[in-house]
This record gives sequence, C-alpha cells and structure tokens, in this order.
Amino acid sequence: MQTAIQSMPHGAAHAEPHAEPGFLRQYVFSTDHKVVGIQYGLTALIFLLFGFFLMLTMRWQIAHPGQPVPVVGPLLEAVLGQVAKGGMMSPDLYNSFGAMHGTIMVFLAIVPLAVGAFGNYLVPLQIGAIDMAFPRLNMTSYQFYFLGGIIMFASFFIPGGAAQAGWTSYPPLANAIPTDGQTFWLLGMVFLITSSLLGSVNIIATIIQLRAPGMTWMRLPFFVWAQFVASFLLLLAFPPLEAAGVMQLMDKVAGTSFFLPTGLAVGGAVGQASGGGSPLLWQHLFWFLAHPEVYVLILPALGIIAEIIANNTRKPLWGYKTLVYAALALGFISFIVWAHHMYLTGMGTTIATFFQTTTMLISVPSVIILTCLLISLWGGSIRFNTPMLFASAFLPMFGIGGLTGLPLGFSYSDIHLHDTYYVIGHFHYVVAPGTIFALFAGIYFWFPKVTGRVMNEFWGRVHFWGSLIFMNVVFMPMFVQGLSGMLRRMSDGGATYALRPDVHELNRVILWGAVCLALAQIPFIINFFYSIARGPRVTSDNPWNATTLEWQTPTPPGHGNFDKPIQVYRGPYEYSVPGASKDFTPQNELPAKA
Amino acid sequence: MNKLLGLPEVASAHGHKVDNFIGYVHWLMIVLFVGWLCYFLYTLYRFRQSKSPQANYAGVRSHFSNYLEVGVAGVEALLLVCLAVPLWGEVVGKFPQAEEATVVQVVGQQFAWNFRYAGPDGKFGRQDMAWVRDNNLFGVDPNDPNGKDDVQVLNEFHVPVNKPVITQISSKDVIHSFRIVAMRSTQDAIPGMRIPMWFEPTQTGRYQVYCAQLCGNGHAQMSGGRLVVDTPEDYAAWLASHSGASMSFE
Amino acid sequence: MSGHSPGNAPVQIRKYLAIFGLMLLATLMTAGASYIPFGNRSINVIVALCIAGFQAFLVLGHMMHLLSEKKMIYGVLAFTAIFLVCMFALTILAHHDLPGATAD
Amino acid sequence: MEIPYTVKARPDTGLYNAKVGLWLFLASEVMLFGGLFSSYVLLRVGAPGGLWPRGWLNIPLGTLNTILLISSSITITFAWAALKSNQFGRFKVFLGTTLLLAITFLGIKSFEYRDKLSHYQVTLNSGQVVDGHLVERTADHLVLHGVEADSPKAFLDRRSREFRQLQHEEFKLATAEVKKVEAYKPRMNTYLALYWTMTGLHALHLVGGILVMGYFWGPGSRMWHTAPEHFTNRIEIAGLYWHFVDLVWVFLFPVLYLL
Ligand code: HEA
Ligand code: HEA
Ligand code: CUA
Ligand SMILES: [Cu+2]
Repeated sequence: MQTAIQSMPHGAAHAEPHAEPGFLRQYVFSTDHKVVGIQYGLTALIFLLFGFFLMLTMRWQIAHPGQPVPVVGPLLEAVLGQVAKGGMMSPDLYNSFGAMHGTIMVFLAIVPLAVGAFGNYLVPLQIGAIDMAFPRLNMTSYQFYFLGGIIMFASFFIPGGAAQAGWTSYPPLANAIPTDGQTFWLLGMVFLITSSLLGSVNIIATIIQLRAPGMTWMRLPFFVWAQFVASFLLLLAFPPLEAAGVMQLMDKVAGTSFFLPTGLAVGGAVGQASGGGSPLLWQHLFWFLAHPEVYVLILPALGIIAEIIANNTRKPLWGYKTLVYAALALGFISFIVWAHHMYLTGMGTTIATFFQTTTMLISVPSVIILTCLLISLWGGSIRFNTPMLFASAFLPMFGIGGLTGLPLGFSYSDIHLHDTYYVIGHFHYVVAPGTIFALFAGIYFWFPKVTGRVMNEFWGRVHFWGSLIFMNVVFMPMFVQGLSGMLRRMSDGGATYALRPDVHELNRVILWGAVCLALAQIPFIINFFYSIARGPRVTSDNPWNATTLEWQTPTPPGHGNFDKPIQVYRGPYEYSVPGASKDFTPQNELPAKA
Repeated sequence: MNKLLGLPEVASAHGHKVDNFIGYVHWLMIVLFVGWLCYFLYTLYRFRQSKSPQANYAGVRSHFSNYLEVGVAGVEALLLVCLAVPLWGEVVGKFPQAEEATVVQVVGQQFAWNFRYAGPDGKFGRQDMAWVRDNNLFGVDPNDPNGKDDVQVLNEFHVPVNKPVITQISSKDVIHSFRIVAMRSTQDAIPGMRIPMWFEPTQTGRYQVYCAQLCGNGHAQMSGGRLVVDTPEDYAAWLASHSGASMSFE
Repeated sequence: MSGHSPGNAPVQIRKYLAIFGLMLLATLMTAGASYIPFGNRSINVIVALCIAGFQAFLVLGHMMHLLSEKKMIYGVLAFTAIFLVCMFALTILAHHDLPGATAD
Repeated sequence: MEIPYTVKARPDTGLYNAKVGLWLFLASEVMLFGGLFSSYVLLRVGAPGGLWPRGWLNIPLGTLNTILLISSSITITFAWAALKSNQFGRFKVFLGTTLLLAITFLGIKSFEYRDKLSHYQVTLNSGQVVDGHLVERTADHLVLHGVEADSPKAFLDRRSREFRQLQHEEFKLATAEVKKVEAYKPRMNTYLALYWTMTGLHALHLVGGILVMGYFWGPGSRMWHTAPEHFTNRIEIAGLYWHFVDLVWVFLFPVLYLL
C-alpha cells in the first residue's frame, strides 16, 4: 500500500530545475538515493563506533573483574548511576552492553552500512538508473531506521537500562527481567524491521525495473547481485521475526504467554502468566531471521570485494556466472539451516540430520565464491592500494571465520563448542575482519566518487596494518579459550570456572588487542574527515580506471546521476581486453566497430 | 591433535569421540586453510603490478578448482554421513534402559541446579506441572507415597562410575543450559519441557557443572554445580544418607 | 476501451460477479460445515481449510490476477511459498523430534 | 528527469514499478502472517492436554464480517474497472462503498472486542466457576449474566451440547467469595492471545488500507484529471493490497471462529 503512494514521482521538485531546494530538502529530507545513502552511512558509522565502545568497556571489565574501569567507569557511574557503582560494571550492565553490542552491530551498524549505505548509493549508479524506484519510500526507510536507532539508544538511559537478554532475546528471560529495556528493544526492532522491509522492497524493485538499456541480468556487477540476494533475505526472513517481536511485546505488555510455558515460577510478573506457550517457538522464529541475516552481513561484503578485486587485478572476475549462481544458492539454502543454532535445545536425530546436512550444503557455495575470488587473482596485475589491501586481507580472514563454522555446523562437535568463545571467534572473524574490512575497503574505494577527493594512502596503510594485526590479536585467542571450554556472556570473564590459568590470562591479551585496535582506528577517522574537507581533488571522474557505470558519472554525481542517457554494451569486468587500446573498457563504451 | 587444540580433560565414555571428531574437522580445516593460504600468498607475490605489468584477460583455464570444490564437499559429506550423524544418533537416540542407569531429574533455577533421585524404591513420586510451586520445583504430588523416599539435593549430585546416567533436564524459570565439560555433555534446560540426556562417566572425581545459557545477572555465578562420580559403594552410601531428605511441601 | 485506459483486456464484470457469488457461497459453506459433526474434529479442520484454500485460489488467481501475471511475480511468490512451507514444517517437526524419541 | 515505468510497464518484465513493489511487499506480508499462523499451529498442537477453546466467538457476526470484506474486495475491483472504462463517477461510488464496507467491518470488530472486554470468568473460593458478561461491579459484589459450572473445562467447547444446556442466569457474587476475576483479555489464555494479536494486526492493516483508500477517494482523486493512467494504476495497487487483507481474513475466520 505504502508503495503505491510513494511511487508518485517527486515531480514538483524537478519541475523547475533551477529552483535550488533548501538545506532541509537537500540534506535532511532528501529523496535522492545518494543523499539517503550518505545519511545511512554516517549514522551507521557512528553506531559502529558506539558498538565498539560498548565492547571495549566490557573487555576491560572481564580482563579485570572486580576492578573499576578506568576513565570510562566514572563516566558510566555519573550517567547511569547504580548499575556502574564505583565505576565497575554490574552484571546487569554487562548484560545490557553485551545485548546492545550485538544488536547495534548487526541491526544498526553493519546492515545499514552494507545495504543502506553502499546498496543505496551504488545500486542505482551501477545499473544506470537515475534514482531508486521509490525515492520517497527510500527516505522513509531511513527515517524508520533512525527512529529505531534513537529508541535503542534511549533505552540505555531509562531506569534499569537497556535490554539484558542478549541480542537473541530468548524468553522467558527476556520477560523475566523486570525492567523496560526489553520493551524498548522490541519497539526499536519493529521500527528497524519495517525500515529494512521498505528498503529491500525498494532495492529489489529498482534492480528489476530500472536497469539501463542493455543492462541484462548477466551484465550486472556482482555487487548488484549480492545486494539483490541480500535484499530478498531481508524481505522474506524479517517478517517472521516481526511477528515474533509483536508476540513478545504482547507477552511483555499485555500479559500473554506466547513464549511462556505453564508452570513457570519466577518471581513477579511471569509467575502470573497463563502459560501454554513455547520458549522454543521464539527461538525458531528468531533464527529463521537471524541465520539469513548473517548472510545479509556477508553478501554485500563479498560484492564489494569482488568489485575491488576485479578493478585492482585489472582482469575480469574468474567465473562470474558461477559467482552469481553460488550467491543465489547461498541465499536459498540460508532459509533452511536456522536450527543449527539450536542443536542443544533438545533435538532428535531426524531434525538434527536435516539441519546438519543443509549446513554443510551451504558451506559449498561459500567455498565456491571464495575460490572464484582467489582464482581471479591469478594472472592479474595486482595494484596494492589501500582498498586492495583490505580486500585481499578479507579473503583469509573470512576463510578462518568460515572454516571454523564447520565444527559448529556438526551437532556432535557443537556439544563441546556451543555457547563458548569458539562461537564468538567464529562469527567475529566473518563479521569483523571480514565484513568490516570489506566495508573499509569500500569506503576507501568509492570515497573519490562520493566526495570528489581522495583519502590519504599512507594513513590508509597504517590503518590497514594496525587493523589486520590487532583484529587477529583480539579474535584468535578466542578459539583457544573456546576449545578449552570457556563460555560466552560471562560477566566475570569466566573466572568462576576451573579454566587453565593461561587460558584465562588471554583475556588480558584480548583487552590490549582491542585497545590497540581502537587506536588503529584513529588514523582512519582523522583521514576520513580531513579528506572530506581537504583531501586532494580527483583529476578524473574515473580515478581507478574502472569499468562499471558508477564511474561514468560526474564526480560527485548530481541529482539524476548521469549526464547522458546510458546504453550498456558489455559485461561488468572488461579489463585488459586483448587488443583494446587501454586496459579497461567501460560498460557503456561504444563497441569498436559499431 | 586434541592436545594441540587444548581440549580439556574428558571423563566419559563418549567424550573422546567428541574430541576426536573435533580433531578430524580441524584437520580438514587446517589442510584447506594452509593450502589456500600458500596459493594466495604466492599469487599476491607473483602477480604484483611491478612484476606482472600486464594482466591476462582469460586467467586460469584449468578446472582444477572444480575438483577441489567437489573434494571439499566430499570430505564434508563423509564426515557427516560416517561420523556426525551416527554419533549424534548415539547421544540423543540410543538411550540406555532406565533400569540399567542412574536416573536423575535436573531442574535449573536462577542460579543453581536441583537434582532429584528416585530413592531406594527406585520410583519417583508422581509429578505434575500443576503442583509446581516456588518450593516444589519438581511438581511432586505431596500425597504420593512413592515420593516419600525421593532424594533431592541442591547443586552437588552424585553418580556411580561406569554406569550410564540419564538426566531429565528442565528448568523452573528461564532457560539454562546443563553442561558438564568433562562429560562432553550439554543440554539446554528449558522450562515447560523435560529433555533427557545421557552419558557414562568413566573416572571418579568431581566435575564442574556449567550453565551455558545466559539466564540473568547471576549467569556467571551459576557455577556452583558439581557432579561427583563415586565408586558404586560410596554412591550407595551417599544415596542412603540422603534418602527421604527431600523437601516437604505444605 | 476508451481513451484513458491502457486497456490490455476488457474488465470482465460478469466474471467478478460470478466470483463474488462463489466466495459468498464458500463462506456460508465453511460456517455451515462447522456445525456438522463429522465424527472427528480433524475432518472439520480439513474441510474448513479446503474451503479456505479454494477461496484463496479465487482471490489470488482471479481477483488479484495471478493466473495471468508475469513470470517475475511468479518467481517471487514461488520462493515465498517454499520458505513459508519450510517454516511451518520444520518448526513443527522440530517440536516433535526430541532426544530419546527412539529410546523406548 | 522522471523515473521510468511508473505508468507504463517495462517491456521486458511487463510490469510497472509499483506493481513489482507491491507484490514484493505482499510477499513479506505473507511471511508476517505466516509467522503468526505457524505459531498458531504450533501452540494449538502443543496445547496442554490437547485442550483448545472452541466456539468462543460469535459465528454469525464473523460470517457477516467475512461477507462484508469479500464484498468490499469486489467493489474495489469495480472501482478500478470503472476507471478503466473512464467512468469517474462510478469509480467514486464503488470506492466509497468499499470504504463504507471496510469501516462497517471495523465497527463490528470493535463491537466484538468490547464484548470480550466485558466478558468475565470468575473463580469462586468454592471452586465453582461463573462465566458471563458483567452487569454490575461494586466494592462488595459482582453481578454477572451467564452460566456456572464446576470447572473452567466446561466452558472450553461452547458449541458442545453440554455447554448449550447450561442455564443462563444472573449471578450475584459477593467479593469475599471470589478467588479470581478474569476478563477475556489477551492474557487469559493462549487462544485469546492469538485471537487478539492476529485480529488486531489484521485490523491495523485495514486501518492502513482505509487511510490510503480514503485519500484516493478524496484529495488524491484529483490526480485522475492530470494523470489518469497513473491514477488507475494506483487504484489497481490499492485493490491488490485490499484483496490480500481479504485473503488473510479468509483464513482467520475459520481458524479462530469455527475450529
Ligand atoms: C556474516 C556472518 C556469518 C557467516 C558468513 C557465517 C557462516 C557460517 N556459519 Fe556462522 N554464525 C554467525 C555468523 C556467520 N556465520 C553468527 C553471528 C553466529 C552466532 C550467533 C549467536 O549465537 O549469537 C554464528 C553461529 C554459527 C553456528 C551456531 C554455533 C553455536 O551457537 O553453537 C553455526 C553452527 O552450525 C554456524 C555455522 C556456520 C557455517 C557452517 C557457515 C558457512 O557458511 C561458512 C562457509 C565458509 C567456508 C567454509 C570458508 C571457505 C573459505 C575459503 C574458501 C577461503 C580460504 C581463503 C584463504 C585462506 C585465502 N555459525
Ligand atoms: C556485525 C556484528 C558484530 C561486529 C562487527 C562486532 C565487532 C566486535 N565485537 Fe562483537 N558481537 C556481536 C556482533 C558483532 N561484533 C554479536 C551478535 C555478539 C553476541 C552478543 C550476545 O551475546 O548477545 C557479540 C559479542 C561479542 C563478544 C562476546 C561478549 C560476551 O559473550 O560476553 C565480544 C568479546 O570480546 C565481542 C567483541 C567484539 C570486538 C572486539 C569487535 C570489534 O571487531 C569491533 C571493531 C570495530 C571497529 C574497528 C570500529 C570501527 C569504527 C570506526 C572506524 C568508526 C568510524 C567512524 C566515523 C568515521 C564516524 N563481541
Ligand atoms: Cu543459568 Cu546461565
Ligand atoms: Cu547460522
């Protein structure tokens, strides 16, 4: 329904092209996909930093249980009061921070950055469209996202603080905690989900409908395919969680028992519940989303990496079609593996066999994608600029993350590894040195197009090496901890369990790794803002000598994107074509003999 | 390999199978990773711009990678079909007979574990959800004579060595996860459900029970649970000394 | 048809009236069937769901013109249907496949 | 600069933008209600003792509402057909009728909701249970019009012969005798929780539809004079959405009212 209204062309604004739109119209309530993309990007980067800050505080606390957190501790006490008494994080606060770190990173930082920012900005450009199919809807989806973010952020300051039941929000715990944080979380999620749904409708419709003449499906850059699949995952996997969110909200505010079984005996509200519900139902609905969601985190990242590798090896991607089919297969299978997060909730042989099989199946397209990317390097002429550094580091980092998914994917080994730091290590390798590296690569790569200026190469390299080294210092020890049995979500860092002391000692190593990782971000942040204002201007619209359409626009692209009508003649990665005059042939360049 | 991975001590019959399996999977991972990494680093080195100024449009022509992919999938399938599935079937499917095992009911609560034994008569008192109260976690019918000699203990529970143990796991309030690392056994404790799990301890000793599922602000402190594996004689003595000491419910 | 309408096919009012009639009939039938004791409640459930399925077919196929829709839409809906079925089937199966099921 | 294919179909896909968008949106709606329906199935199958309320809702009213919604679905099709054959007046009449039908549906629905809110089940200290509508409530007594039984189980299947044989009368209950008073709110049991949540969410969809159709009927209809084809497309889209709302109800009705 929404769609119908929003599809109204924003005619009025364009009718008289000379009237400059006001500041608000241009930057805040803009319907231009590029502005919306930038809004998404900046908001998400701030959340990314905030999510990291939460985790730094937590890491400090668990490396030094029972001691006040320096610098941040007193601040927390001043702002949040009792929960940070004496500058120490109480378990409640630890749980809040943990739950919100997960939520913020996934729903407010990475997805908005990968799909909201990169997708919004690049998809119309890369397919040769003048804007998204539904520009007003696009603006609305950012606004929903922003509101959701505000609600999540505000929940830190309500009495009792933010949600404490993990990003997974398993009931009955989520209901049993007698504060309103969970209610805020659920409300925030409803907004975020709505935003994602609107956004993905828009991206899919844009890709289907607005491809420029000649831009056939098999000429789409891989990035566009990745966005296409990711948007489908959002579109179809999120609604069940929205339904579940509404039900949990009812449990919380209307006293129903969708997820509360008969015979609960927790003090307070839950004890009054009528019962008859099922806690596992929530888990199914949650993971029905959350597994596809992790591929939403990784697919756009793979898309970015593919673009950058093709550009910087100066040769076509190897096995483009295979890549596309693998991405589609990945998307499809990701809907039927979700219960591998639930092996130990009590699962019989039949269902466990089913989910193990699908989990192993899904690793095959991942391996295929990675193999194609690796083989693409062979025979190239590799240019090691900052984007390429991040892109190449992505490959082994994702490899570690993906491979450690295998022992988790077998229910038998999951007995020992479930809910340990091994899991934390597994998925951080895919999302942190994986997706975040891809996003960094993307930022360095497309920065000249967006701002018309270039980021500093030297500081980019400093940022790269710092991040690469310290990401590994942070996450590699987690496998050791996990194998030795150390559990996640421990507000004391596992001190009450009989772990080997050296394993325990690793908490300090991780802490210092994380601190250094934070320091390594400073050159990036300064470089980023400095370059926006003062960076050297690009001399060409296509500084990387790239082939895809976004580089065939003015820099930065104006409203409407292209100067001239676009006609596409060839595939996306025509680099080093034998016999061509230069080593790249843009997609819209007229064929030599017409 | 298991040493290398730093897996903790194991004291149950199937425990080393879990460890070995983890070992096999890690072999696969390491071989793949090292292979890929060597190829990757070599490529980056060999095809850097200064050394290879002209890229090759066609790239790799051989189909080696297809064999590789099929190989990976094959090994995964092998692990799955030959090990993971049957072994899981052993853990969750092939339960020992209740008569030949020590049967213990487990109920998690914030933030401790409760254990209940049938007592000398070998019969649990009748239980029903409707009886569950704050002071009657197992929902035992107070009028059933079978329940009179039941044993109920908090946090520390005993079992005899070399005899299968069946634990019936549930929870009173929120989801916990009953995990004994040394037994390589984990099962979520979910309110409203009673899920069986079994293992066979092969060494006497005291082992820590972990709570592996976030269950509130005391989750990290829910570490007081102990499994004590006794010799059969010690176990019998222990059970007798606790018989009938179950709580009274008014 | 006249100037304004892009008019691919003339809108068939008669057809819609027929569908309307069928829909009403089906509604009355479901309501009616629920009063009939078939002996087993699950038969009632099956009958009701079959009638609802028929109504869904009418609404989707004819009123929403799915029967003559474009390939793209079929694709989207086919995937939706598959995932929906998976969600139903697997959650319910999972609830009935617990450890120890094969024990005794 | 106009976004292409807002009015005319794109040749290779054969669709205009809004139609693609709407079907995508409907796909996600299918998953949304699918999530709720699968919860329904799961909770019902897993209900303790297989006990599930039956006949708690007013079937004639439900049937009436179903008919209203089906009719509104037809009238919006006619509204669209009217635009297709260039009859703006007829369009106004049919869309207006659709709106009226939709509002009547909501009116009846809210009457049913009100009825549930004034419906109580009272457990007495003696174990007797009285179930009925509240007539009066003061500090020291309650007056209910309804039926009485030994256990709430007697009220579970209200289409059974046993239940229909119960005498309806007025009960005056002293507050001192009363152990528990419970209205037919979502919290009472899983069935009511599902009923309120599912129909509530469905009603919200109706409200959204009414707002949009109201706009197209009123101020939005000016567009007919400037961009008739575009306007016709919008009505088609609104119709698709509205049929979907109807479709959901076609399942909700038997599932909640009849089974
Ligand atoms: C982007 C995110 C992402 C990705 C891509 C994946 C990918 C995979 N995940 Fe992961 N996973 C998460 C995010 C992700 N996961 C998160 C967030 C959780 C925890 C949630 C929570 O509990 O809070 C989780 C948890 C999780 C579990 C549950 C563990 C538990 O709780 O006990 C399981 C179990 O099966 C699993 C399996 C897998 C598998 C088999 C893959 C496979 O798809 C991986 C396939 C990939 C490969 C096999 C790699 C191939 C590599 C190469 C070819 C490259 C080599 C290259 C060089 C060396 C240069 N994951
Ligand atoms: C996409 C998801 C994502 C990402 C990126 C991260 C990133 C990180 N995570 Fe997170 N994490 C989760 C998702 C994520 N995490 C989830 C879902 C959980 C489970 C929660 C739960 O238990 O419920 C979790 C839990 C979790 C734990 C376990 C806590 C516990 O169980 O008790 C730990 C412990 O160390 C941790 C650490 C880190 C670290 C050190 C990073 C670092 O990699 C962070 C790196 C960040 C940066 C390097 C910031 C860069 C920012 C900028 C450069 C900003 C620039 C700004 C401008 C230009 C304006 N995470
Ligand atoms: Cu109990 Cu964690
Ligand atoms: Cu997963």
